[in-house]
Amino acid sequence: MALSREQIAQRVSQELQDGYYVNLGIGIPTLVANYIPENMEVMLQSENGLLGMGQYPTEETIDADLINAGKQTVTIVKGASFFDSAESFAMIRGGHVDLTVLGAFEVDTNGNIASYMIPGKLIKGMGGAMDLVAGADNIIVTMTHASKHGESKLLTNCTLPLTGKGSIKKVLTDLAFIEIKEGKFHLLERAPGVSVEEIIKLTDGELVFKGDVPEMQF
Amino acid sequence: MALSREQIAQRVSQELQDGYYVNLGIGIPTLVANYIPENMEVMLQSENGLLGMGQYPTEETIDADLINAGKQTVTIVKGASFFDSAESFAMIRGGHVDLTVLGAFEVDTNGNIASYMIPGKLIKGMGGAMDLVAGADNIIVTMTHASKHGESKLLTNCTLPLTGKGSIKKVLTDLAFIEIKEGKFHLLERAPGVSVEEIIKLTDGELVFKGDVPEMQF
Amino acid sequence: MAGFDKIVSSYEEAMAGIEDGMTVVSGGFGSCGIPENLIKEIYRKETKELTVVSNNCGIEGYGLGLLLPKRQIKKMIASYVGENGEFERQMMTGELEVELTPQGTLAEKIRAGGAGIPAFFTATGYGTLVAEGKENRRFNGREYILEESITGDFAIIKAWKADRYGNLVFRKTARNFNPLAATAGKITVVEVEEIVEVGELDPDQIHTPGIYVNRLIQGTFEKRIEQRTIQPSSATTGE
Amino acid sequence: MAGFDKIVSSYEEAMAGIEDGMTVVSGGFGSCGIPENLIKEIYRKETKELTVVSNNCGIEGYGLGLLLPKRQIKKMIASYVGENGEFERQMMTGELEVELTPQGTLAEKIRAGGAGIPAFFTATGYGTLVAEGKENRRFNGREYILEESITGDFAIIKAWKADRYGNLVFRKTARNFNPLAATAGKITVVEVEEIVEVGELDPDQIHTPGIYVNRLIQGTFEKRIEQRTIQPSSATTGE
Repeated sequence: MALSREQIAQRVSQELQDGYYVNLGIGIPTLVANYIPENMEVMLQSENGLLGMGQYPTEETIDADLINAGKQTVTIVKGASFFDSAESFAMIRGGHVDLTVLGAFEVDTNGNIASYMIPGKLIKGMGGAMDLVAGADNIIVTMTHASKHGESKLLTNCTLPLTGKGSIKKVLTDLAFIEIKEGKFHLLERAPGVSVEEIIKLTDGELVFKGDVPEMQF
Repeated sequence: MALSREQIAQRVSQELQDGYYVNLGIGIPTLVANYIPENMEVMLQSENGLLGMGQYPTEETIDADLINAGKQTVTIVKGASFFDSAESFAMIRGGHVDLTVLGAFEVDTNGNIASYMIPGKLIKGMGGAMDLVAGADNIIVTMTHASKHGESKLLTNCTLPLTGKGSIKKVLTDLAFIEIKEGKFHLLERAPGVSVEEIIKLTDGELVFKGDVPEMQF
Repeated sequence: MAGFDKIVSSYEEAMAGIEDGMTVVSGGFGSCGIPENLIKEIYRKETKELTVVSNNCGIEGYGLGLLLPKRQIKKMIASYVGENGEFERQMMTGELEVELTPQGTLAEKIRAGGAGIPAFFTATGYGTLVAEGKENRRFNGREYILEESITGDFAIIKAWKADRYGNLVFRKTARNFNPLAATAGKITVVEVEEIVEVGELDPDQIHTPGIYVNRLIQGTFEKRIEQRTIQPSSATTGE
Repeated sequence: MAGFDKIVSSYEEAMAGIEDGMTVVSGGFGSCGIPENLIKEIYRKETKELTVVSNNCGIEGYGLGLLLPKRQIKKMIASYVGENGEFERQMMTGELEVELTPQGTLAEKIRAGGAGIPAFFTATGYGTLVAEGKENRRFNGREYILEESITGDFAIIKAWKADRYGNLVFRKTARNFNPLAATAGKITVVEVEEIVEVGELDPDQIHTPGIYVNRLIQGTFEKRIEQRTIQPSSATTGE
């Protein structure tokens, strides 16, 4: 069965390490915050100028001056800090964030990613995504493997305007965990109950794998 | 009579305006702080990271963490702020300082200035001088008009390594107040009792003037 | 003696001198930390043909969105323009020119403008539409593009506290682009929630030294919230 | 669980991994705000062939000047090297390579290094020895030169207060290059006067967020004063 949004987030959370500074994009990536392992400390960076983002506030603690990059009201954890946007992107561009998780419309076998624009249809702007994609060494892209109409989002070449070129190495879809290297998709894990054949069928770019591809463990 | 160091500082202080942010270099420029007109507020910037420098401390208030760019212990005035060196030079390079006063070994008719290095003899480094010279629109150079041996320091071409190219418009020496424009020194004022002839004699670069050159007023 | 007293007595005075065709750099991120009343004053004056530099363009009828109905903005330089129907309409019809700029590049362009850096290289946007017409260069085996800095005729800023010298302190994530924008205006105008006595702000803790500030006014603020997310409902994680 | 606890228990641990030939970026201006004890540890370890990036090179027997007698520094990148006889001697004889860099350019190079900006243009140094071998370019009618950024294998920092997450606060002009250097080290080591509980530092008032800090140690400091100027003697204006 394809993973739910929550399961995708849960699988991503297994890639966290104790002491990681992490930037979570809008959408599924945001859910990762709900699955940080108990025995682990992780600090969330929000690119509008906050390190140490906490949960949503209560009615009593809501503060218009305290939002995340998705413009949601949030709180902070102990040890958090605020800074301006130049400092925030100095962190990101300078490679100080340990892990970035973000969504995408398409990725391809060259590690290209398209995530911000559908010409003539969706032109909202890239926000901080281009900086995140260019600045981080360690990025996990979360997305559904294919559209509702069965069109693959894992391509030989992205068709939409790029967010970044050659910057993606890891993709977690509702069907598979994939590494991108040497111009190919490498199938590392499959969603429980999803066959390699199903994944191949829904992957447009060249997909390779070694031996038995393990199922994800939760 | 040639101006004393204090008189040079005093004449420079006449160029101050109420509300000016000013950077004073080491040496004679530092003395300008002693001649700020009573009816005027001026804030001193020190490029090591201080806006609002005050007087020297007393034995009781001395603080090793509070120095100026000349490494002297200082105090601050009300409304002062501290910042890092990048911010300090953002102010300077970005043209936010209203007036910069600094010393020099030589200036020339093209507005070039040499102030930091005498090859084989004095190689201490430029510190912040190159940034100050490049960043400020409004600079006054203070210096003696000639060396003790009578060699002019106002030249057609600087002979020493430059601190900045084409950046100087005003020079106040112990003999004269001079403007540099269109490739010439323009004599604006002379020190009390110093003749135009004396100034011409000690000025190597082309010096021009209009009518009676007024004496400086103190 | 005026000295360093930056306080002006009205919003009219605060925005005096703004003219059609000027460039305005504005602080704020979404609806957070925006100079609401300075924007309202531009709206009231009906200044037109503006180039506006800001991460977002507000929402309909609030923030910079106020300047859309009368088409006061000619060109918008922003990283994100979503969630504003009128904006999208004007962009689609070509009434409004939009220069989409990655958020970090935008922040750095504004900082560079204030700091006298005319241009810098960044990897952000390499190989994308953002790189079109820009120089590419390789440093240490990686490709970068050259980005030029931004300054404005006016910078409009929202801070939390200030003293009359224009020393500013920001609050939480309402800081965002404000300290950068404050450095990048030929005339920098700041509105604040509270003006304190000179000397009350800790000199070690001033976010923006008064040297960058030309005019200061105390205002009252609506502080509209765009996405009111409250725990413990897990349905409010939003997308 | 280690989490974000950056505290190490000894100076030996603090500087573990430093090797001959590495680049070290150091905070400090003159003797003010220098990581005295981290420098002492490098002296003790006798690490050699170092490239050291710092505004100054200390004075004889103190600060970075400590690393001169045993010729531990191969190359010094600094803006001002005056007032240090041994330094001048080694520079004159060619034992020590010196790259004189304007102070503001040095600050910006270090900031850029930490911020992932590989190079930027500045007017500082145009037409001087500093510009030799560098690209010139005209922007808006003015000439600029291209300067490349600096990063270090280690950054050594002196702060005032920290929490164990490595959030830092600096004091007065002891801030100087420290916050910049803190961003530019592959490994950033910080020594502080006081370590406070996590949560004690106001999140709005942290100068350096802990994300830049790898190791933290509490030390005691001599804080030598280079120019002890006291009022009201007017003879102490110094030149």
